[in-house]
Amino acid sequence: MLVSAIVLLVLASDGSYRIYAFGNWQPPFGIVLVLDRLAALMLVLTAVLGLFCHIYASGGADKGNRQFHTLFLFQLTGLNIAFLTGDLFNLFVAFEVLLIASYGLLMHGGGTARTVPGLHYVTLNLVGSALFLIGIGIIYSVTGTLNMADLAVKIPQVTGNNLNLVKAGGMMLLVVFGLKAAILPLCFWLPKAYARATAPVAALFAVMTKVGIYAIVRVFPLIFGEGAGELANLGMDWLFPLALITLGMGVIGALGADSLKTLVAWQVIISVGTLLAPIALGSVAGLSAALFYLVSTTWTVAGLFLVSELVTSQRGLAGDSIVTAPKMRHRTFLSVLFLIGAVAAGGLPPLSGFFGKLMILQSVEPGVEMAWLWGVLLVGSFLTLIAYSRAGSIVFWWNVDGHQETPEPMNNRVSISTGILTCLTMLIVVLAGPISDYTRATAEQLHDNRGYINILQTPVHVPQSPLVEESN
Amino acid sequence: MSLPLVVLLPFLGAIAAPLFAQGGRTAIAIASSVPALIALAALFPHWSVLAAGGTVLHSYEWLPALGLSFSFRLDGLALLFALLILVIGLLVILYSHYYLKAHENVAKFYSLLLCFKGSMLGIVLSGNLLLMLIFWELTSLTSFLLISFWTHKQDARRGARMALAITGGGGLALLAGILLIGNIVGSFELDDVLAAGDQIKAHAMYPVALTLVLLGAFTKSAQFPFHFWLPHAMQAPTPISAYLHSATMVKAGIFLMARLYPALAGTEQWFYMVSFTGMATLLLGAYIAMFKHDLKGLLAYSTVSHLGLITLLLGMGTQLAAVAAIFHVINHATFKASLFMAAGIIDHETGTRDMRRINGLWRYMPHTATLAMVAAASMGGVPLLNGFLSKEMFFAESLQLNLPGLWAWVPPIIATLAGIFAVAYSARFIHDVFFNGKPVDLPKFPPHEPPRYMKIPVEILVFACIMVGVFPTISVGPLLYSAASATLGGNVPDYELAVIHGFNLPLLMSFMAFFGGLLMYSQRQRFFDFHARFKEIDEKAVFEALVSKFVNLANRFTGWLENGSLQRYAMLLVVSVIAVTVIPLINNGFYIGENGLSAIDWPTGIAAGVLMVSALATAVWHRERFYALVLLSVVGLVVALTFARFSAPDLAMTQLSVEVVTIVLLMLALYYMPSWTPMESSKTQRIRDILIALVAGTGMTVITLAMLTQPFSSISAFFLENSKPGGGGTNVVNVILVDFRGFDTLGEITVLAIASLGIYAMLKNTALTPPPGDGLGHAWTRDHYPLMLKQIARPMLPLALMVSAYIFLRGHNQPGGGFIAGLITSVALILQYIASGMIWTQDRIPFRYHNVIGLGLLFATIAGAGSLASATPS
Amino acid sequence: MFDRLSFPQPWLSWVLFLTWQILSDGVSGGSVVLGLILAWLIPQLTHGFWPERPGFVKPWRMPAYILRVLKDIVVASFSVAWLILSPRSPRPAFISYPLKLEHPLAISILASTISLTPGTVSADISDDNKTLLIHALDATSDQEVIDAIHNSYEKPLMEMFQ
Amino acid sequence: MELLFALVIGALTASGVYLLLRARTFPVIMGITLLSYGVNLFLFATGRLATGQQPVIGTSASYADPLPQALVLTAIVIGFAMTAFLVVLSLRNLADNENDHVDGQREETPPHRNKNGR
Amino acid sequence: MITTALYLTIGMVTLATLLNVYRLIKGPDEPDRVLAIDTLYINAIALIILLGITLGTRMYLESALLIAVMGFVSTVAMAKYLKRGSVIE
Amino acid sequence: MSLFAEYAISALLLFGGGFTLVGAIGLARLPDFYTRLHGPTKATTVGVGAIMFSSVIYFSSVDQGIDFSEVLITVFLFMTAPVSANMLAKAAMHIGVETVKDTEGGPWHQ
Ligand code: NA
Ligand code: NA
Repeated sequence: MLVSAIVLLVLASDGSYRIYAFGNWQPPFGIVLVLDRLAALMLVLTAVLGLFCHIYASGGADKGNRQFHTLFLFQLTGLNIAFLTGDLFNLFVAFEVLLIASYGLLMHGGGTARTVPGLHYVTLNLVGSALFLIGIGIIYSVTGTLNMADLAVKIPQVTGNNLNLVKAGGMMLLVVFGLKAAILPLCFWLPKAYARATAPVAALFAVMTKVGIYAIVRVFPLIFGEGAGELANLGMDWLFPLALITLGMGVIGALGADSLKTLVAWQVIISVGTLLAPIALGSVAGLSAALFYLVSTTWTVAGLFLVSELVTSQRGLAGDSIVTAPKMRHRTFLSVLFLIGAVAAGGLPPLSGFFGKLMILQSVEPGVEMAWLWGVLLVGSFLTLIAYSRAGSIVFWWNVDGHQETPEPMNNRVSISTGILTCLTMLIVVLAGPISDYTRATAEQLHDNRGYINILQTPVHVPQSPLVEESN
Repeated sequence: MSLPLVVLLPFLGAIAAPLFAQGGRTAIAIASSVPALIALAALFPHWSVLAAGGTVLHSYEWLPALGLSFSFRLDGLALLFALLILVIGLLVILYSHYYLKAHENVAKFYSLLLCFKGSMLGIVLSGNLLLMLIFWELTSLTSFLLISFWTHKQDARRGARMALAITGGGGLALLAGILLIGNIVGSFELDDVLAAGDQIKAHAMYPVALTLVLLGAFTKSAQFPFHFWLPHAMQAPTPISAYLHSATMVKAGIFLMARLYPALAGTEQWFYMVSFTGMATLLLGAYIAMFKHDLKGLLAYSTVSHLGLITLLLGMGTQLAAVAAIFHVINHATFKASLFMAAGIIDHETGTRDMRRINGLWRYMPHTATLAMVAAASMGGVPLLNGFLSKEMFFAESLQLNLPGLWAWVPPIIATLAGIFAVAYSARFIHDVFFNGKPVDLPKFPPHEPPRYMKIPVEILVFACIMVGVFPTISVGPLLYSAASATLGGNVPDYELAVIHGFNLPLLMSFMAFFGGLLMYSQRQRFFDFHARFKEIDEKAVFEALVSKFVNLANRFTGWLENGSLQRYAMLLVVSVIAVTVIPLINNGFYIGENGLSAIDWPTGIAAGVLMVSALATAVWHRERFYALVLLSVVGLVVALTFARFSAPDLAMTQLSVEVVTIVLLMLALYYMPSWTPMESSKTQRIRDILIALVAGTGMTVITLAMLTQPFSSISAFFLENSKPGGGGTNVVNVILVDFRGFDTLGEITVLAIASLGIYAMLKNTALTPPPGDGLGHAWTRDHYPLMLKQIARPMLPLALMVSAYIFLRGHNQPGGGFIAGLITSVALILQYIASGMIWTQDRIPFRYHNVIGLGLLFATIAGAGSLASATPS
Repeated sequence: MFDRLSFPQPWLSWVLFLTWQILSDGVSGGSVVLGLILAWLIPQLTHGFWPERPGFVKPWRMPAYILRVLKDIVVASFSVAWLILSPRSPRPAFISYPLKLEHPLAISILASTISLTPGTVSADISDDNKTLLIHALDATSDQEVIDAIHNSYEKPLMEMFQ
Repeated sequence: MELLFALVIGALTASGVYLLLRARTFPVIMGITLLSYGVNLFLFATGRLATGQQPVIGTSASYADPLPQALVLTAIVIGFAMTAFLVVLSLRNLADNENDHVDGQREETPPHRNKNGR
Repeated sequence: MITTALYLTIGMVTLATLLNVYRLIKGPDEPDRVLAIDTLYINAIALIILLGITLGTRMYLESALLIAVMGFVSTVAMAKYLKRGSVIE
Repeated sequence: MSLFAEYAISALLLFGGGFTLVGAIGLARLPDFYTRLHGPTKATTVGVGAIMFSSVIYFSSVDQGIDFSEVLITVFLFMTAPVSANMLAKAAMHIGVETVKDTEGGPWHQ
């Protein structure tokens, strides 16, 4: 799957749109899959993540449940469909596929700790799905179409009282995507659910909030972009302050975390706020910066989840709690990985998180927004730094006397996958130039929706190879 | 290429060092020295260019969009610092070789040390501000790891964290400052920035940028009020302290101010912020240093004080002051490094650093004592030593500040006062350690001279102190000139490096300081007594307490918001939706579109009434669960009728089947659950929820009404036209499902399949205890399988299968289809289960399921299989 | 699992075939073929669920019985209607009916008949299949009801099944 | 008719939301079911209300919008799968916490219903 | 004539539906409620058939059939729940 | 459509509607659960059956030949109504639903 995703990335990097029309029905009538730069980027991001999480899982986390791998692959399938589809309702279906798979994965491994967060997660997402349908319904009831390109054509033509309806519908979609992305005040389901999930699942879930962000980035610039007349930039005035508050909340949560996984779970929320703030400002630079940071943070957070799990497995009763305990096994290896992850996540040089934040900081035009964004982001980084240094030094360095009841040593699959995933941040630094060029081009492509609209004119054809592959 | 190489080499060395771990300590030490030697060799050829006042620039593009490039730039200032870093670095490595104990992780030590060195070199050699910032933060990070090298010591961990927080945090401010400067100048290249000084200073954002940059510099250079991290960083192994606090880490802030001097200095803001901070730091550090009983503590506060001195000099804004500052950087680095090393030797040999216990070491280690006394004398500003020269320049400059009126007296007085303190603590270092009676209760006794080679670095440094003190022009003249020229942008004032400038006011101040200091030291007990009246604050403990207070607060705050209550989360979700839609909906109002309302026929009206009443009744009587379930099934039934009423037979059928299966599933669940919901919410909460629900309901009503009465056209005309010719069926809904939008259906089936898998997986670990009787206290009836039901259930299955086949086969042209067919089969099977039980039924179907509720899975599978079968023909 | 071309329950197959013809829009070649296939296939699948043959001895008496019941249903519906609509409150009774029938299917049919015909509902059948509990809406005397049921329905059923 | 339909959807939504905000799994599931009924009706109504115009070619002069119907079908099926999962999850919650509180609080099990307790 | 009869019949059935709902809400016991909903299902069949006649289409017959099947199963399940708690055991 | 058919259809409709209503009235006003059981089991079933027959005749007389699907539904209803009633009665007896005062005899204890 990684290979095919990379092939698609290469295909998409020329800036063209490739479509696959199911049943060869001309859009907007049939469902189309649309491959553009953004879709390809998300596919590669997910494929890489999926690969390493899967290797990790095959190192023992998949035990006791034959369904694990199936659910895992279905989850990836859902993600891939979500990234490729060019149809609003099909996006809903893709969301459902990946959600139901995630429900199953979340509950994987049993144990009572997961039940309640799982229940909350499922319930809230069911309400989210209901909202999604209402939003789609409203938009369909005004425009009479579901194809996103067609919507981009039709939304600017909405007039009169229908404007109110579309506004309400669009805002509902924003809430749904915000729920998936875990933006405040819709983020509280996340920390416990992620912190208690099995590590490879939590790591894979690092991309789940990004689906919400993806959906915002996909739908809003396209449909409610600059050209949408009265509906232009719908909801973005809400999004910006909320993103900053989310960022702040994430930082507070991270600071107050009592276990590594909780810390990382709040890091997910920090990333969400960090990502959405520049997105809400709507500039090409902001979007580009956010996409760059998105790649970095997704892999980093996933790596940190895996590291935390390894720490749990090597630390006996103390698990990943931020308390003092007897010395763990493989301390050097794990502490180095944690250090790398923390530096990348905290946005310190020289790892990729820093470059993402740098791009975000640079993307804002001078003004009130700049003051807010800089202030919150930098103060947030400072507090995150304290949180990570505190957690790391207690967990890895503060050892009490005593004997660790010889835990099982790590196996190679687990340690190698964790290591590589965590160190991907270095690869991003090395490739920072090409990646930022790519995200820049992606942001430009997203900003100018004429290309996307053109797929309506593209005559459908049968592509040489199928676009979706469901194997890893 | 050579400049990047200089920076890169230590990092390569850091990677290589652990590889030499096999070869023993010596191998690592040698391997670690190689990068510095090569780097020195690489810098050497550039001297001719620099001596002529030029700069060397090696630049490579990296991230042009960010303004970030691999620019390395060498000028006098950079060279001066690079030399300090490299030479003292080499000495530290040599020293460390003897300092570190056998069991310690030498590889890690050298590796980190080299990383740190590389980062420092990066700072001084960067030709791009962003690049410099990267190295800047790297020094924070690597110094954090170095300070906490002895991770088992709590003080080391805490000191390191505090250092990281202060310097790393300052780095973030610096980042903001640099970005602002970059915004103003339009480039982050040092050459551009230095050339744009006037533009920067004229810009409205200059005060902000200046403040941010200075925050970075002050935190790094331990200026008041951020000075407190530095003494606690003394928890590091002594070679590290020697390195960090003489030549490198803390000098980075000084370097930054000197580096950006042409761009930022020369304004009133600069003057007041920098010089006053420096002055405060100078005095405070010197004062506290006197009272430190810890040898390294004394040195640390003395470092703080000297850093304040340099800062003050830079802040004065005169060119001569800047030269003096640069000069003092060199001098301080040499004497402080040697003093730290001496302190390390003493610590090493006596096992303690407490000056109350260490006395009279002259008798045990005269060689070391001589070296330390010379260095300390330099620190105290004794003539013929380098410390004296720069201090004289400082005294001279303090007299040159043109402050109005009585204020003109302030700088010289403070300078003299600081001088007095400096002499006092230097005297203490000499007298209290090497004389002053006999040692008290030393952990190691008697102390010896250290290994021969451990003294070499100290000797070299002390030699440098003397050389500079006696022959300043020859020894550092050209280097200082070059550095000063780089700092001042080429405008070097006339100055003279001489041992004695004649009898003048500065010399008088020096005398006052010298004798005042000695006097103060002789009366030290009074001062100690005076000082003891104030409670000493352990900044580390305060910082730690502050952090844990914050952590607790954050934890409590998080717990208060994220309180684990689904009710709250769901409420937030609903309220969010209401909040973001309320404005458009109020604008919309109770709007009826141009299509207007159509007439109501009263059966529909009554059905709608029934639906509304049942829905509301479900909510009202939800606590009686079975009753609510019955009401819910009425709602489901009427919804199905509604679909039928408004031309959707397929939907009606699907809704019916799904509804019954859902109700059966809910009843299965209800068996295990309490049959009655306790009253848990408070009245306020219920009223709140009712209000929220009403608002949500009203919102949906308003939306639906507006939507239904608006004219509309959709893409569906295409489906109606192409269903038969293109999709081959007359039931357009089903053709859409399996053809036009077949991919949705595939996804839908996938959802069903995954749900089955998930349910199955979940049930495997679920142990439910069936209750013994119903909620009224009745035991369950013994009558499991009533006769009549059993009899009717038998023929029902074949009939249902046939109806399924019928509904399935006609789906493409008439209402029906795979999913409904599947559900009918499922329902017929449910009937078998109800009538005859699990075991009986399971014996007769080819699948096996282990648990009661696994049936849900079975139904889903059958339904999914049904719709899959109907979807594939497309 | 499939016995080739055998019809384990010919009765069922017939019923299925006929039902299919009713469901399909008119009798045609296609519907006959499909009906045959289903009439063969479905009993094969459901054989396990319904292994015992309905123990009819004289099945041809069934239509007459059904017609009689239908007539009773229609006629007696009026009396129930009257009972429901009249202001007089009824005098309900629980009556234990001693069963002569033994075959479970026969008992079921009897119980169903009783429920469909006016004034009576089969409330329960005893565990030993010997007694039927009948609820009568408006009973004058227990014995009258028991006799009426026995003569009108149980006797014909006994002839059919024994 | 439109107003009536709108009111029906409003009533379903209001009841669903109220139940959603309860503290036990069972009412929450019922609330979600009601909500999804409302949503399905709403989605269905986006094609506007039509009487006797079932979208089967040849049975009528004009046809109701078939697309929302197809969407609702998909939504019903997906909703069913989700509800089934939620039901089983709530049972799991019950088994784990001996209590059907949505937050898994280990409190005493609710008193059994009595005739006067309603 | 048929039209008039149809209207009258629809009226009667609708009224019957209301009476069913009355019993459903009133109870007082669970079996009463289940009985009411069972009757409601049967009335729904009548309504669907009448709708079909009114619209002149047989499109809804299958819906009626399904209501019959589903109504029966749900009634039986509910009754079994009241007796045994576990619908399927 | 023949006049006979019209009469038949109308009569059946009214008959069916009437009985459905009567069944519902019985359900609403009879005094205890066991008596209420009678209305739906018989009257309603008969009523709906009649409506089905009118539908059969109606569609047979307007167009496309004879279609007995409604008959299937009716047969199904007649088969299942007694079983439903039986199950409900058993449930009521189990729960101990009270009978009206002057009931002769009593329910079995389950
Ligand atoms: Na579907
Ligand atoms: Na029934």
